[in-house]
Amino acid sequence: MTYTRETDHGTPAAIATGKSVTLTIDGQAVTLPEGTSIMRAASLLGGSIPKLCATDSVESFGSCRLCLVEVEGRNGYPASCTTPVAEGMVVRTQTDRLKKLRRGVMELYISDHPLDCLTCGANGDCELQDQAGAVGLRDVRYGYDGATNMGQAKDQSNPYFDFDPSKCILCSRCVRACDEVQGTFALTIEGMGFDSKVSASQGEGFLGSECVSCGACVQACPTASLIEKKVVEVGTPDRAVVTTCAYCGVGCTFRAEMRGEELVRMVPWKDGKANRGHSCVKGRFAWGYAQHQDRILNPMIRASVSEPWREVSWDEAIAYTASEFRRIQAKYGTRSIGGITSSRCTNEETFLVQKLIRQGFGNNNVDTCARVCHSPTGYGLSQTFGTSAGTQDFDSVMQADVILVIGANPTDGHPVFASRMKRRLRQGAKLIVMDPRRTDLVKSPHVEADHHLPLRPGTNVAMLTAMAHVIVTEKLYDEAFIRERCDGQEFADWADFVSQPARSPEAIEPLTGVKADEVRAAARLYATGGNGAIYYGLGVTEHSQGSSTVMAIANLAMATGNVGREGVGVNPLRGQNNVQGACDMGSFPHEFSGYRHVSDTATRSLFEQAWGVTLDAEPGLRIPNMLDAATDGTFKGLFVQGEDILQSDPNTHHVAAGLAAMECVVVQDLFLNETANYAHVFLPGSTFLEKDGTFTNAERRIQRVRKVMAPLNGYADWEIVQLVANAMGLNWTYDHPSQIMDEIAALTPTFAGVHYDRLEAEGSLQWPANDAAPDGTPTMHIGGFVRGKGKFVVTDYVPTDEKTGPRFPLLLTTGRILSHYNVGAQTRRTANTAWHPEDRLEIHPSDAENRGIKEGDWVALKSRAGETTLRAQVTERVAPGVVYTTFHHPETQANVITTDYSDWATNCPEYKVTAVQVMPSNGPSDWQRDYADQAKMSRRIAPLEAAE
Amino acid sequence: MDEFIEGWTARHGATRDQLLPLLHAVQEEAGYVQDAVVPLIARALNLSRADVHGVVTFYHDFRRTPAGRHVVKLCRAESCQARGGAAIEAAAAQRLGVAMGETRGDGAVSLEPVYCLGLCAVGPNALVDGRPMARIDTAALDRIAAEVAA
Amino acid sequence: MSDETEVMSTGDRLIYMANQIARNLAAQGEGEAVASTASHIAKFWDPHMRARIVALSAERPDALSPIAAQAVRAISA
Amino acid sequence: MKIYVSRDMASVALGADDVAQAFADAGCEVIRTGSRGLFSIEPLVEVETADGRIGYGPVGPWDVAAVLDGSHPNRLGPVDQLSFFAGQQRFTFARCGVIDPVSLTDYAAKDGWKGLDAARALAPQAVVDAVKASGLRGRGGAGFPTGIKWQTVLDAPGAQKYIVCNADEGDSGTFADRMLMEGDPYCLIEGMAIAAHAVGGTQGYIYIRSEYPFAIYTMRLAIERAAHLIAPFTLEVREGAGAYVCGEETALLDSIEGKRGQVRAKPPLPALKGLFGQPTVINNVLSLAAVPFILAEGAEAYAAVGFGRSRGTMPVQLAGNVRHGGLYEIGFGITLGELVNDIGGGTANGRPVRAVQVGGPLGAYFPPSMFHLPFDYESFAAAGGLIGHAGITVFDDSVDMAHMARFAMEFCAAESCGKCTPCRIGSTRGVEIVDRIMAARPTPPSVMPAKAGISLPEGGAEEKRDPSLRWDDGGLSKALYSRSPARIDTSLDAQTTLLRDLCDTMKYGSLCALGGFTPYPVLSALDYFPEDFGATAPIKEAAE
Repeated sequence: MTYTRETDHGTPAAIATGKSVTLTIDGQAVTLPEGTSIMRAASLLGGSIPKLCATDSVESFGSCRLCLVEVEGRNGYPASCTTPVAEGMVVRTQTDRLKKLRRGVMELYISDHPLDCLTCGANGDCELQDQAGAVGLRDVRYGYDGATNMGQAKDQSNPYFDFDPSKCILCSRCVRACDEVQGTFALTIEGMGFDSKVSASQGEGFLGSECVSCGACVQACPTASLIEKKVVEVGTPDRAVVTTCAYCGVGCTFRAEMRGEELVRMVPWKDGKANRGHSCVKGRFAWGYAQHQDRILNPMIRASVSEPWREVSWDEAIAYTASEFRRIQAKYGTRSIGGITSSRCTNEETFLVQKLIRQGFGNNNVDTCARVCHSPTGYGLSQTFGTSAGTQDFDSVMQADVILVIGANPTDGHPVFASRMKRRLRQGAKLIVMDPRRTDLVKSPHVEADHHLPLRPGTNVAMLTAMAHVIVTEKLYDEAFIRERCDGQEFADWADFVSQPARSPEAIEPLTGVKADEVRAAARLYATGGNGAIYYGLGVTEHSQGSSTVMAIANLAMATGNVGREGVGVNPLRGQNNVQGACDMGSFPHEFSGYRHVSDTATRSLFEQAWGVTLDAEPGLRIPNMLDAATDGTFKGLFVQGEDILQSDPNTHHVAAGLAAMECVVVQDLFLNETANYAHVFLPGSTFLEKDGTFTNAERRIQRVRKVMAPLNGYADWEIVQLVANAMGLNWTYDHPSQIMDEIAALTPTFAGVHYDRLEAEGSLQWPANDAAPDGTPTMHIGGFVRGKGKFVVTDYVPTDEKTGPRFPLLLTTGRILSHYNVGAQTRRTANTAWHPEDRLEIHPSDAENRGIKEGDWVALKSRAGETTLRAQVTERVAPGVVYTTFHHPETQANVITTDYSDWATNCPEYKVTAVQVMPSNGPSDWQRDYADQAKMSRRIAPLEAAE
Repeated sequence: MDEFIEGWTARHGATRDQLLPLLHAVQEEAGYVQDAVVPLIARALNLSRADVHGVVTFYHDFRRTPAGRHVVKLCRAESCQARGGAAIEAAAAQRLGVAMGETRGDGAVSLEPVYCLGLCAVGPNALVDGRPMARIDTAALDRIAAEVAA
Repeated sequence: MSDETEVMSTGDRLIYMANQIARNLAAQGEGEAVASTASHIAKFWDPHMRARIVALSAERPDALSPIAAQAVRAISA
Repeated sequence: MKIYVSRDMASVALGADDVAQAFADAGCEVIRTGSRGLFSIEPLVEVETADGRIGYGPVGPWDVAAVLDGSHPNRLGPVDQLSFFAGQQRFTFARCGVIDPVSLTDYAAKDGWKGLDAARALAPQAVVDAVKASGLRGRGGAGFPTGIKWQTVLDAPGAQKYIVCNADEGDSGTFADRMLMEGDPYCLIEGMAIAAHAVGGTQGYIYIRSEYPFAIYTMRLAIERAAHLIAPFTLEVREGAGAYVCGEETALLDSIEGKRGQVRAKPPLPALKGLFGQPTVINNVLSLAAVPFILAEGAEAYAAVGFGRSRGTMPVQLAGNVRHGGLYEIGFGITLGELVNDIGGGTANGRPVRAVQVGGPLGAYFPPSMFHLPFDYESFAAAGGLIGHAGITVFDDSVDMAHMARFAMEFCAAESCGKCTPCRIGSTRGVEIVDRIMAARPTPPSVMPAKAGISLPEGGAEEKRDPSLRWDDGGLSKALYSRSPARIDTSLDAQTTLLRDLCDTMKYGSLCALGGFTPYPVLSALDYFPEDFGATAPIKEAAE
């Protein structure tokens, strides 16, 4: 299959105005939307006008002057990229006069360009090379002894790409990509005239500059000036496979560009409906973990966790797993074992794991890591709207007038979506940020929130109810919408509740620490500023009142009529690539796929007929309950796929105690993770590059993951689950994930229309996709809520039990950073450590000062649950009294600090509020040392005895 | 310098269109726009360091290194050339001991090109420390050299 | 719950969970709150946990808040 | 005794301050005015007498007594009766040199604000119609009908509309904008206020180049004093920063917006999406300063003067090696020869005139054989040149036209914004080509003293180049065959043909007039003065 580059029409599609014009280009008539450039028109007709500074991911610029055309009745030679089509225009693009001009421009370009095509990294993949051929340049009469920009030093500071100014043609596509597509404005042109030069920040190396390494400039660069190191190393790709990124919930689609079996580069796919041709450092560059030497490729087992691992064959490991689970069930009862699905595996794999547990184990003891991030979203939105997912698609943000971001840091957690949000903000949309920290959205180059509400951690419900107070008491609510779409009585009750003086902004000011008039102004802006769109993250859900906060958000949206059309909605920014899918597939202990409760007889009998077993009608155990049951001795076996609960779940001591009490823990993952320290069976897993399947992103978009290389461990993850299932006598006969999706579609109404051939044709589908919505549902709740009438739920502020006191005077909240993902298992095994090698504790200058702490000092972080040490970062990003850290690096084990308090409805842990004390320290805590020793001990793999 | 910028933006506002006026003010205050000041300006106007660096390096007026104690801006444009400007330029470089576009070793004087001061009927002209001088001849150069030496 | 105890026992956690659910639904008024707390526990707790909370409410009658206690009585009938 | 001395930057450069101080020390009441606009008689002193103001010039500080008792040999009598002034039609520059520039009473006494009052009495559309009827065209150089531009802005929807004055007058040989801003600032302010009323403009900016410190000071002072008269329209001066390219209207807008002064692509036209993306009137100082007269005296009075489609007066600036350098406001149609010889008086040093450049560094060079040309947009365009900002720079017979062609490329290289390829790279290559021609031409004519051209602007090519790329004569040059110097034809014919090809690429490929018009001086020098380029007979390229 030859490597075909995606067609580049040179300029973006025109903004639709409904009008179209008809013109002729080189004698061919064509009718196109008003505002389309002549260049794009010619390209759509299959013609080819030479271009170098034009690319359709950024606005036209008109600098290279290669694309000049003749237009009848207009003197001169306008650039086709910056000239829109007009009614009756007659354009000629291939006259001799134009050929002479184009050759003249190209002769100037090549008079200042190295002639080392044969040894250049971009040989065969360079637009300058192509255009020089296309215009027929045969000589450079200017000679090469004049002034030149060649011979400048290369900047190789970025771990993933090089910058060679000598090969730069000053087309500014990189600068414009950084400004328009990414919105970081890290690049500029330094100087003027002949000496102009692309410069990162103040002419420094890319790595130390403001660059966030999203790769947009490398993608936009027409020559070898900005080029991936891997391309220089192994050569240009020869084939491309479209797949979906396995990092965050944005669900960017990429072209995995291969050279034989070797992945050369991941380039964002222009037709990807979630990322529209953009990427971030993780998806674009940090895929090296797939071939990292830490990957375990052979199954291993051991009788006890104190012994070293013993490598065994697949058959032996699978048989051992099945027999152990059967043994434990026989000894301790059917409900004594369970399993955890992964939010990073595919929908098909997650479905099979919960099927293994329900059909194979015969109980509902299945949970997923969504428990610890967006389970409150599932509960809250299903209570109010009737479905457990976000209401919009990502494109919808481009129609928003007021954007309200609560407890989310998209520029770090969902960077590609944040870029689109920043583009909308630059177009004039207003922004309100509710977050204890001064995140980049509060203020960073070209972005400034109109209102920042720096509330104390844990007081979300008080703040949102106060906003509701303003909206109701000042009659800013959308009466018509409420009357038509919601339950009038419930609204009345809710309205009375929120209008009481105790819930006014003034009353809650002491609690939240935010000035009342700021809250009033923000509420008025959201209610009256046009399309109001709410985006929220784990800062909302990871609280003891997570579910109440989600419902309070839903209340605000319903009260102001901001649901059921483009540009509005309630949008959870879900953390992982398939956390939405994991929930959809029935990973929760109380429901089957499609959010139908296990006690619902009709649904259960549907599954019983399909699977030929009677199913347990009682909800199973959640992860914290499994661990409790384990310490009580009634839960002895656990199957964990693609999850590291020891590092990601709170209260590490509690998790460790639970795991230690079990007799058979089976871990299926890429690497020996922290949970594997307590495992008895390790089944090596496969990466998203090594298997087919689908992921569902945060906008309910189901997208294909396609195998680009053979799995190093021999099996795709779904094949491994099938092996275990068949070893337990379940007789599954899948030979391709499409069959699993067919089964899902047959059993799940909202997925009824989802089949691989449809996904191949449409590129992606947003569920519900069934007869009622054959082409999927970009925007939900149009005309009416899934549950019928929107339900207003009274949400009263109940302060968390996690209180600061003399022993623990500060509040810790946690989060993520751009360069790392979740527990860092993947990103720590890539060059991303160049940006964030260790977790740091952000502390306010005043809190640091009165503890004698300076920037970079080692500090001890202690809560009632445990203690760890890490280095301090003194910053005003956090408010006084609040400290912040990430949990990407196991050495710090930040979760030894987090407590066992959790959301009242879903037990989603309260990561965001932990009372702590911070004191100077001189190095790792004792616990950290013991933990490191234990981890080292348990990772030993016995050397294979000489083959008998 | 941080307080200066804060005081200035408090009086004039911090929108992006204030960048050139602020750069003029910073150069007026400190004599030149030091690389270390660029981040402060960027933060004050909520721009990226790249934005500010691109503007500082684009315009001839903004210096990134200190100028000489005296600055002689000699006009090189056509009207002054028609009145003997080229010869005066050579003489000035020789008399002041500094090449065009450079600052003398001892930091006493910078000789800089300027393309037209709008005194095109009375050239060759120059701005000497901001003061316009017309019909410059070797005698005028001597006076300038004396001033520089003082 | 003072901030001294490190890890709650399973029993303590079940009681704490029941009280927390009741406290967060209290705003609906006592009658409503008891019904929704009961249905919540029935919907999300596994049989073993439900049996355990019923036993605990008998052993430690004052541990549960009024709403929680009524709810537990409702599910044990 | 009341005497008048100019405070114009040129007058000060010639010693006017010392003269003023000397008369003040002698107890006279000294009024500082703008310049009359004839620099051969400056420093000029005018003495208030019973029968009007009597001028003496040039004078020095030591001439106080001779001037006061009337015996000074340079007594000129009433200045406006001098032939240089009597022949002019000063519609725009009537007050310049007469009044105290920042005195509101002086201004009002000389028909000041009459135009604004007239405009405010009319509906905006009527004001636009008057400007259309006057036939006023852009005085910055483009010659676009000002009325049509205003009509577009009036019709364009926009939350806010701006009035921008392009005072970046960077052309050599032009100083009319400077003189007006320093001599009659309220005239410009009044013109902008009228424009604001005509199109619904709320905020105005005057972008003045940093090389004009006096104009910046005077305009800011005048704006402060006249603020209440033009309210609610507000005005602000913005100082340039030494970039000639910011004289191009879209680069100027980017500069005001706090960005690098790079040229924007059109469309969109600034009239529809200009400053901060809003509809914007952007005109030169002289276009706006002509408007008060049009509203005060009526469009017909303005249109009555002129030639062909060039209506009204043009303040011509005589500069360079000219005897009577200065400002001569006259209706279009006067010939180039009349301006240079009759009014300008030929060269200052008496040597014969060999060439004149019209329209600044991007204007064409004309030999005396073309002095019949009438001063009008269309005539100059037809002759392969342009009027530009109406600056005329006179050169005597010592000029080396190859050097001037080289300087045109060198100036473009020094001031290119670097955005578009033909200008960014072409200008530097142009200098290299002319250098080769000058090296290859047989006998360099008697030229000006040693060509003191510096190497390219800061950072010569050598030290930046990687030493490993030496062109040794070993195998490397064979390998880099297409790059070896031997392969380049450095003959006179080849290089001249290459220069013409480069000019063709720059003229028709460049994004703006800087790269686009640099071929005018280069090709006109090559065509009219082939002998300086080593050629024998003039090679007249068919006009493209």
